[in-house]
Amino acid sequence: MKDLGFILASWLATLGSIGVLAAVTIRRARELSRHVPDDAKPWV
Amino acid sequence: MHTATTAAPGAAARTGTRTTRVIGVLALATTAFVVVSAFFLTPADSVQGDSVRIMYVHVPTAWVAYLAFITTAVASGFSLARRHRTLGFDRVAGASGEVGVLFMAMTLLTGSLWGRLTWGTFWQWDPRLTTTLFLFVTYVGYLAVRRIDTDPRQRARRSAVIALLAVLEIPLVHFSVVLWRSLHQEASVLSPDGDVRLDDLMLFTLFAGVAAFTLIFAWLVIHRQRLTALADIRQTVGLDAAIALRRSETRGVVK
Amino acid sequence: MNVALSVARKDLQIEWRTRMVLARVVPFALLVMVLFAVALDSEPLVLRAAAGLVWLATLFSTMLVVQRAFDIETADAAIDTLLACAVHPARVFFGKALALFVQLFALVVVLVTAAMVLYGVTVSGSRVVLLVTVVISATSGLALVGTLYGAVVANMNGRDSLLPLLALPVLAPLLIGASRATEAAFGSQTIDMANGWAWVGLLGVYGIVFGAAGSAAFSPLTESDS
Amino acid sequence: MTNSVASDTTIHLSNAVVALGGFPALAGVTFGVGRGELVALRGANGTGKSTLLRLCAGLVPLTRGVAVVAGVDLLVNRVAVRPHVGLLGHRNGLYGDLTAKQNVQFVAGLVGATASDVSSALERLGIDQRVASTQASLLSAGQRRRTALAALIVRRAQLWLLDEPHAGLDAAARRELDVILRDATASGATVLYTTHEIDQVVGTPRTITLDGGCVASDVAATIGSAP
Repeated sequence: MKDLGFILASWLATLGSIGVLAAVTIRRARELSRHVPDDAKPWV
Repeated sequence: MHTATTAAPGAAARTGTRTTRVIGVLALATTAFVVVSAFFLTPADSVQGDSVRIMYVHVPTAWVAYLAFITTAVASGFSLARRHRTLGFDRVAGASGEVGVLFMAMTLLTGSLWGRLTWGTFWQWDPRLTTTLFLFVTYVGYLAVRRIDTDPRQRARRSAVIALLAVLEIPLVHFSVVLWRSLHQEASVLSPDGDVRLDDLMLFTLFAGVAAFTLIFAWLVIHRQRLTALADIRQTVGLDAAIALRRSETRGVVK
Repeated sequence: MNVALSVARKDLQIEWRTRMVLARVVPFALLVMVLFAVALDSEPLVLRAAAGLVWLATLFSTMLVVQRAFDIETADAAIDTLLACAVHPARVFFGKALALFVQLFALVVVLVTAAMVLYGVTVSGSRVVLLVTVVISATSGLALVGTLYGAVVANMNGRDSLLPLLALPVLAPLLIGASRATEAAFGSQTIDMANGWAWVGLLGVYGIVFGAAGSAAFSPLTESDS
Repeated sequence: MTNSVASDTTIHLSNAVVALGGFPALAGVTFGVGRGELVALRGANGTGKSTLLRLCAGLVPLTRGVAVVAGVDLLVNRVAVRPHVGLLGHRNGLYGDLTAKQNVQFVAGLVGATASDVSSALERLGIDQRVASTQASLLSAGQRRRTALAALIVRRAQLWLLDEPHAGLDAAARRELDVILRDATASGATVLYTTHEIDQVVGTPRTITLDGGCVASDVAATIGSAP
């Protein structure tokens, strides 16, 4: 495949950064949830 | 870990719910299909060649980025207008702004990689690109403003104003860049967009990409909006304890 | 409107007593223009870029003047009294913008003169009318947007870096418009007078939009919570 | 606006909580002040005196509870209270680059007071020609305080909130301040000021003591004299 480097870079950067943001979000949620009782969470 | 919690035992619920899990699974499945289709199933374009495979990621990110900023603007408007639901709308606006900035960065990156392959240059001062760049910088500033205020209400008010000002700014930027470029005599690079002939599978992959990234956007915004809610609630939960502490510590000290 | 005039007069009194713009910002802007000429190192190039350089130097200077304009308000919490006395915060906004306009207008006059002396720019005949109109409309826009975003970052930590980040993207259309129109007034070959006037139209719309936005947004922005 | 609060009540607080960055500076304060009252606010450092004044001036948001000042519900619109209130905080709110007189003149211009109001206010606080024409940043702490008080007089607010107004003033100025505050209440204004006990305005009829962000005592008598 021609220009594979550019194509792969586009995909990896995009999916990778989304993955990182998702992972950070989950980690943060795990940490913050410890300090908040379940009945204070409107979505539970 | 155990000491810091005022939570009921088994406070295991985090920011996920059944809905977000469904969205997440759908997003993963759709994304998997798009990746496979983009790399292996779809053919190279007759004009663009293999670089069209960047389009399957570039177009959806751009779509989501603009969707995110529209969401931020609308939520900010509601946040200012609805006094009772200010914070709820503000959290959505903020989460959407964060996700939007990430997707816009990816739009700019994938776009410039694609441009290098197609136009032979990473950057073109064309109105759409320039406007996108300014939109990006503006929302980076928006996120910086969100980080400043510790009081949620002040944060909501100030950042909503910034978001609405951005809505005024972007058309002016776009219009002025259009006017600016139209006055220049230099030959502009012919945009090959119109020449692309997409067959059915290519078109379907593109739409699947938009769907996949919209699902990802929804998942991220819901979770991140709940993160902010958790942080705000934690402040309130802490406040009860802090009030009790402040009252009890000094009781009887006054003569 | 009395409140707006009082506020503007007060800001100009302070400038008159301290001469901060005169003694520091004007020399800074002139220095920027000299450095541009040195960096470009080519007389035809400098002449072509003259209009853009004038407005770029003005833009950077605006950041300094705006910060100063709000530092005097927050240094001793005077803005609390000011907002308490003013029933309509929009009038405070226009007052501060007016004072900023006067200071920036003086600065731009100096810089255009400097462009004539340093860069060899000439303005003649009907071009003078265009130039004056551009300077007035662009400076109004600068003053309005500067005041608006100055209020956003007033009393914040790290405001010196936040102000340019927020305000410069918003000021981009103004920079483009003012530079093109001034280029026309400077007699550039790449842009004619009619196009110059078209840009003045954009500057006018810009000023009206942000004037209205500023008067509406100034009140929620200045409610401090700490 | 609440209808339950009588119209001659200038300040009505009920279990008012003010959290500053998560810290409850006021942890549930309840009291009322009627029109024309002169009230002293006592308490050690950090008990919430200044926050209470800033709450009444509409400068900090009410986190919980009820606060109605000059007929304005602070939970609904705390900005609307500002025109009715004159606040003299820890900081004087002066422009250091202007002269004392220019500062007072500026405030006068905002509220539509006349030139004679300005000169009589300056005169009352013993600010002579030389001091009046001196740049505020070059004045002594006491002179700056007097200038700020002159500006406060010119404002003719309905509710005066003063944070340690006696601090930095000499004996003569303190006596004059006492007269000024009593005159203000006599003409219908309400005055709430914070103080350490030695600074008590002579003849203050009511003293509220704060501790731990709450009201510890509320006595209708001058501390140090017979009730």
